[in-house]
Amino acid sequence: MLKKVLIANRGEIALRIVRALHDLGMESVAIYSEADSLSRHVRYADEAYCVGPAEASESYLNVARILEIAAASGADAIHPGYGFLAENADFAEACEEAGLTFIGPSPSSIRLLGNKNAARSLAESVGVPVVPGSGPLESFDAAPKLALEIGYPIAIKATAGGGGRGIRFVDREEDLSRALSLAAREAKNAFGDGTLYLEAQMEDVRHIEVQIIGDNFGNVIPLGERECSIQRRHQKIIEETPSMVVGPRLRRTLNRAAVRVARAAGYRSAGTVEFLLDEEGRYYFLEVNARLQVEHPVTEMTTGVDLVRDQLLIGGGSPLSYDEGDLSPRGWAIECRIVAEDPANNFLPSVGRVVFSREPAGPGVRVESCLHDGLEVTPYYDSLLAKVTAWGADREDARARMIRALHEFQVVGVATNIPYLLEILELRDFIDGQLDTGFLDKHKIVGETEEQEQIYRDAAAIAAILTFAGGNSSVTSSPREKESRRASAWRQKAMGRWPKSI
Amino acid sequence: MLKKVLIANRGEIALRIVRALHDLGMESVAIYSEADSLSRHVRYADEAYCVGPAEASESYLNVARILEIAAASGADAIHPGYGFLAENADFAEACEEAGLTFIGPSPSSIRLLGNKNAARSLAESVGVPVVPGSGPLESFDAAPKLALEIGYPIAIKATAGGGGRGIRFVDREEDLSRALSLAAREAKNAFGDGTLYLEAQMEDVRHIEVQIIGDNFGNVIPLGERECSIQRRHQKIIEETPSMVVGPRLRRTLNRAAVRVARAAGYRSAGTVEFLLDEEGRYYFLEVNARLQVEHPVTEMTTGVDLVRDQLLIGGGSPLSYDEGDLSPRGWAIECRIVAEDPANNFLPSVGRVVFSREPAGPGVRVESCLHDGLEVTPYYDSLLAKVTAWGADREDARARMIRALHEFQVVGVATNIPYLLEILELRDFIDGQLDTGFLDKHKIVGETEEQEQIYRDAAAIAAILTFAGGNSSVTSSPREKESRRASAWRQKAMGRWPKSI
Amino acid sequence: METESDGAMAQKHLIEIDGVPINAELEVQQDGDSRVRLAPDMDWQTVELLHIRAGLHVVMVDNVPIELYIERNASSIEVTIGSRKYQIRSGLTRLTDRGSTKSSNMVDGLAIVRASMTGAVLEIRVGLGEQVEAGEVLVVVESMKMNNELRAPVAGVVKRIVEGLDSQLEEGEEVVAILPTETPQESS
Amino acid sequence: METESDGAMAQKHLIEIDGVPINAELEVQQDGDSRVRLAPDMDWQTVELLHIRAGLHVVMVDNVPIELYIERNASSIEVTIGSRKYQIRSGLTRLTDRGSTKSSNMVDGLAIVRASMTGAVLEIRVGLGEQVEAGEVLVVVESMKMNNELRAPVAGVVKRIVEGLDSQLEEGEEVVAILPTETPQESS
Repeated sequence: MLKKVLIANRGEIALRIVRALHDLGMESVAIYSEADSLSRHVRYADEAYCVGPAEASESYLNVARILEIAAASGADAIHPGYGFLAENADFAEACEEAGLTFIGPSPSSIRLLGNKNAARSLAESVGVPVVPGSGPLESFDAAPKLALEIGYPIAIKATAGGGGRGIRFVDREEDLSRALSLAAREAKNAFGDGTLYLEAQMEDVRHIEVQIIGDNFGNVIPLGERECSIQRRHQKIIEETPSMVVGPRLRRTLNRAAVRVARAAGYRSAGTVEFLLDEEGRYYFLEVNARLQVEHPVTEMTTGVDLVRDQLLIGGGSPLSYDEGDLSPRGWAIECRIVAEDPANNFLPSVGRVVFSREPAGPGVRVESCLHDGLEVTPYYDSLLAKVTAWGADREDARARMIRALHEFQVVGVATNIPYLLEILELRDFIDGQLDTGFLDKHKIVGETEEQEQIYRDAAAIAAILTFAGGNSSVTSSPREKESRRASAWRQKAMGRWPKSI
Repeated sequence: MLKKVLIANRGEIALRIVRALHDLGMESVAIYSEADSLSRHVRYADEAYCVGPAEASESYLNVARILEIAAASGADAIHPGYGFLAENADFAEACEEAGLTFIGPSPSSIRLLGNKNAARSLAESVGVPVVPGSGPLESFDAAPKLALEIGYPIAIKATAGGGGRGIRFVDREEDLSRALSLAAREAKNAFGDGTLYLEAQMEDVRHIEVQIIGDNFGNVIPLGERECSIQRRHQKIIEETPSMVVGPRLRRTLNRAAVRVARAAGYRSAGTVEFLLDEEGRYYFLEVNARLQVEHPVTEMTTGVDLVRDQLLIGGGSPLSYDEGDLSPRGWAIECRIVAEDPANNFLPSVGRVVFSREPAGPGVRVESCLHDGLEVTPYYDSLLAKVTAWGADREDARARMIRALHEFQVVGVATNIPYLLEILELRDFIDGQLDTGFLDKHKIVGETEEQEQIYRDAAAIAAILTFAGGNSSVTSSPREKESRRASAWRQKAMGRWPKSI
Repeated sequence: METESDGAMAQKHLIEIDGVPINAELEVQQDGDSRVRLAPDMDWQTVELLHIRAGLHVVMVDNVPIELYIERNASSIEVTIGSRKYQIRSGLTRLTDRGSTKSSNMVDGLAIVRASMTGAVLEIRVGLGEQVEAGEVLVVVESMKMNNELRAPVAGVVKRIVEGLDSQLEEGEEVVAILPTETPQESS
Repeated sequence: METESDGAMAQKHLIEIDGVPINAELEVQQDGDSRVRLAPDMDWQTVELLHIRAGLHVVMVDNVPIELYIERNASSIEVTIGSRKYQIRSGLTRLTDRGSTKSSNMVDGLAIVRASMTGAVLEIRVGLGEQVEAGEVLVVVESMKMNNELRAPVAGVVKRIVEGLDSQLEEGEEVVAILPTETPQESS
């Protein structure tokens, strides 16, 4: 059993981990960059240490400093969250060398699965079909022939990439060579390794992934699938479980395939095996995310499992406390990612100060958020502000609750993608579950209805007029003044005021 | 299917109902007294009408005015929430006469069950044991003899009472006659009916109740028990489901007893059948609450059912969409009621302005709340500010999450019972589930530990010193100034500041 | 940072927290960090006060973050931590007489029972001129649907009493006046 | 309340919302209720503005509550409803030239491409003196882990371009200057 865990992350996931630690009675150690000193993950933690300047490379990626804080605070483990150091095998190794438990897979599993070519081979070796593609390109000369064999359109991927990063698409042979040069330079810059491989760019496919969890005793169990086909530029923005197209037989097949790959990688802790699913129901291994995922709450809402809690217990040496047969998922869960990007302005990241925010709540709604009034959204980190998960007895209930929740969600000061999410949730094809990874390219997201827009515009005008006329206390007044004034007016008129319009 | 529903209530339950309406795509009409114009239930609703002055009798109990608003707004139904008009058969009847659906049982069921003597007879008639007691007292002359037969200590109850109101306890025969006179006057004042009856005051018993729901087609199903033994002056403050002492066999027995009583009363909509359970496992019918209950979320968290949603669907003429066999409750749920009462000051109601509040969130935590910054807590209504429900895989998980959630909950400006709740949750007997209705009388709730108190006191002193020294910008500074100052200091010292204490 | 003074100047702060005086020192280091010790014989603690938004702050004490809410009044500040509230004054103010509020309940030889909150009179249990015992319930006031019993602080005779059921009481308003039968003492 | 004027005096309000002028009237009734009509030919609506806390308000329009956030600037106010934001000016201000921001991107005959946000230069796709087509990607800027492509507004020759990968850009900073090959037109 761990006693004190350092969280090498920030934002909503750091807060999520603080909460799991408190639920387990473990102490939490937060780290924060100089840009994050007011963050909620800092305030909710038991201890908090400044890890460095705002730039991630000098703070949340500063391995030496993080290990120093871990030692000084007396932490016995480090949870990396997702992003930053979560899939960095060297970091996991450095933790172990420093006598700290790394909450995640072993360094060798991370290293193996971090090489996307090696992961593909691993999947093939245990009989799991992979997306058609090449091995690592040793030179670009062989590429045109390999590409023709696979068939255009084709995706150029970085062996060290993953999670949708470092991908280029090529439709025609004449674009291949230039794209390869650019991709190699990008991969070298981004991942320190310019090795590339080719993969078929599959169209009309769904992104289906399987959550798995394993312990140190050889137990690996699947927790069912998530459908994450709603992606914008290869970034998931809406995820759900179960998938409308995965029946019991396919679920069993995918679950078994995921467990075979995980076992072959000697996997422990929480992880995700990603697949593409075509219209004929054929599935293709894509990659393994050797970490917790942003969309983990949908699985938690339907299964009742707490994946972060289980990661911490497994990290402390406990065996998994449940088996696949103990799980009986219930209902449907949908997650939306709330990001500081402006859909009305080509999704430009919006930086600035959140002057007011209010999160949704109530039955069936769960929010993971780092928002607070006064939050400065900076350009240093990614744009994820919050995640909303809605649970319902069926998909339509979950969708209705999500729409209600997003209408309750208010963020003033920076633009968010909430209106964009609301529009997606109302699209006929979304309602029908007609999803694929090209969904957002195929569907024009129209603006708000003119009617709603006009109501809002009029309300803004009226509020402005009343504000400009503000000195007049009978126009804007505190409730207390109002109350006494009203009470007497009420009694005068016996039955009270009655607006003309009704 | 209903289209538009007026909510004849306020506070967190009104907001709960607004949310259920939005989840179902129905329109919501809020009413508010002049004291409540800024309330969240007003702001979240689609329409809102001022119903009258602050006094409940002129606003939330003003039947004529409420029906007028319902007609004017075009509502087709009224949801009464709990309290106020929820168990008022005349109101339910007036709704029906006005062509409005009353979301709740029929007027005749409400009337029958509202007479606590009639309800006792009904239970007996279907073979459900009742708490030993008398029928309605026709004169006080017979009371001493009846009391002796039942045995002291004895409770004097009002036939028209219920929900813990209007009860007097008598230990000795010599106190009986004076207590009867006072009780009769109180009952007459409070309920308009001075009829009394006697009941054994059972000690070392648990309060166990069964949630039921019925439709207009004769279906009545039980949703399992709730344990509500933690009561302060007969008001529940902590509720949970399941109960540690209710096994499958007893659950079946209680479920069946509850359904028999409900059927005999021609019950529809959500309701609760209350029992006392003694140490030998014998159960005794207490009364039926013919309405939604404050503690309904614990049942929702374990069963996945949305009771308010189902009330609305049943009110719209739909049959129940599930059967008893479809329910498979999962895990454990505990609810705490957050009230504006000051435990450090003999639980005096605390009125005033909430200058800052922050509600807990995260995995397994659900909050129903009417809190907002700027809320004026007035003495006009009851003191319930919010309800926190924590779900966990087992009781201990739920309890740990509740403790975490209550520590996250901040209310500045009015005192609440949060510290009191936290202390109860940490008591050995609570942890062991050694509960009975006298729990809070038997357990001394000690204050916070001196150690914690000293840490807080020192922190307050330090904050004050830094505030008094405030002109000095290096003592209190905005994060932006701080950041640049820090960054340079950091670079100067190469490895950054390092506090001496670690 | 290893030496205690390090050339930085310390400010002396005499404050009073809930009436208890504290002799503290504040030192601003050359690197901008601040240190506080709350008594001459206590350890220095590295501290920082961060402003989040109106009222809401975090104080960091040796890397332990404590969220608090600060309200300034005319003569003092009020710090709320969780559900605890502290009144803090600055400077050489004297302890106020803590008995004063209590003794003001004796007026002209009568023990005055006041409403402890706003509410309505639900029940009047004694009459004018009646003899009451110390601790006996005199009047029941309803506020927020809860009944609150006002009890006699001393044994004595009821000299004045509020009239009319359901009448509204303001906080601090006189409800009953009792002429003590013996020399009044501070009841516990 | 049944008649339209009822003796109450109406105030005229000429406001501008996102540049669109509105001729509104505000009338305060004798019973204290206020009514607004947003154009002479529109219906009167009963309105009320309630202050909740700094910035946060509810406007009630014929019993429909709409929550909004009001921020005052020097010359205008900004109203946020949900995720929509409105800029509103009071008085007889003229419409500003809506093309001005756009045309200011032409300086000394060069089309200037500016950084639309703070970020770092990730990729420079063209060189000084190169011919580019309208719509071609010139530079890729990374901000918040997202790549944003800056494209040529017109066809022409690159006359100036930002130097150095990873260099930091401020919002509005010049990144590329292009000499158009033909008479520049407002590109869509």
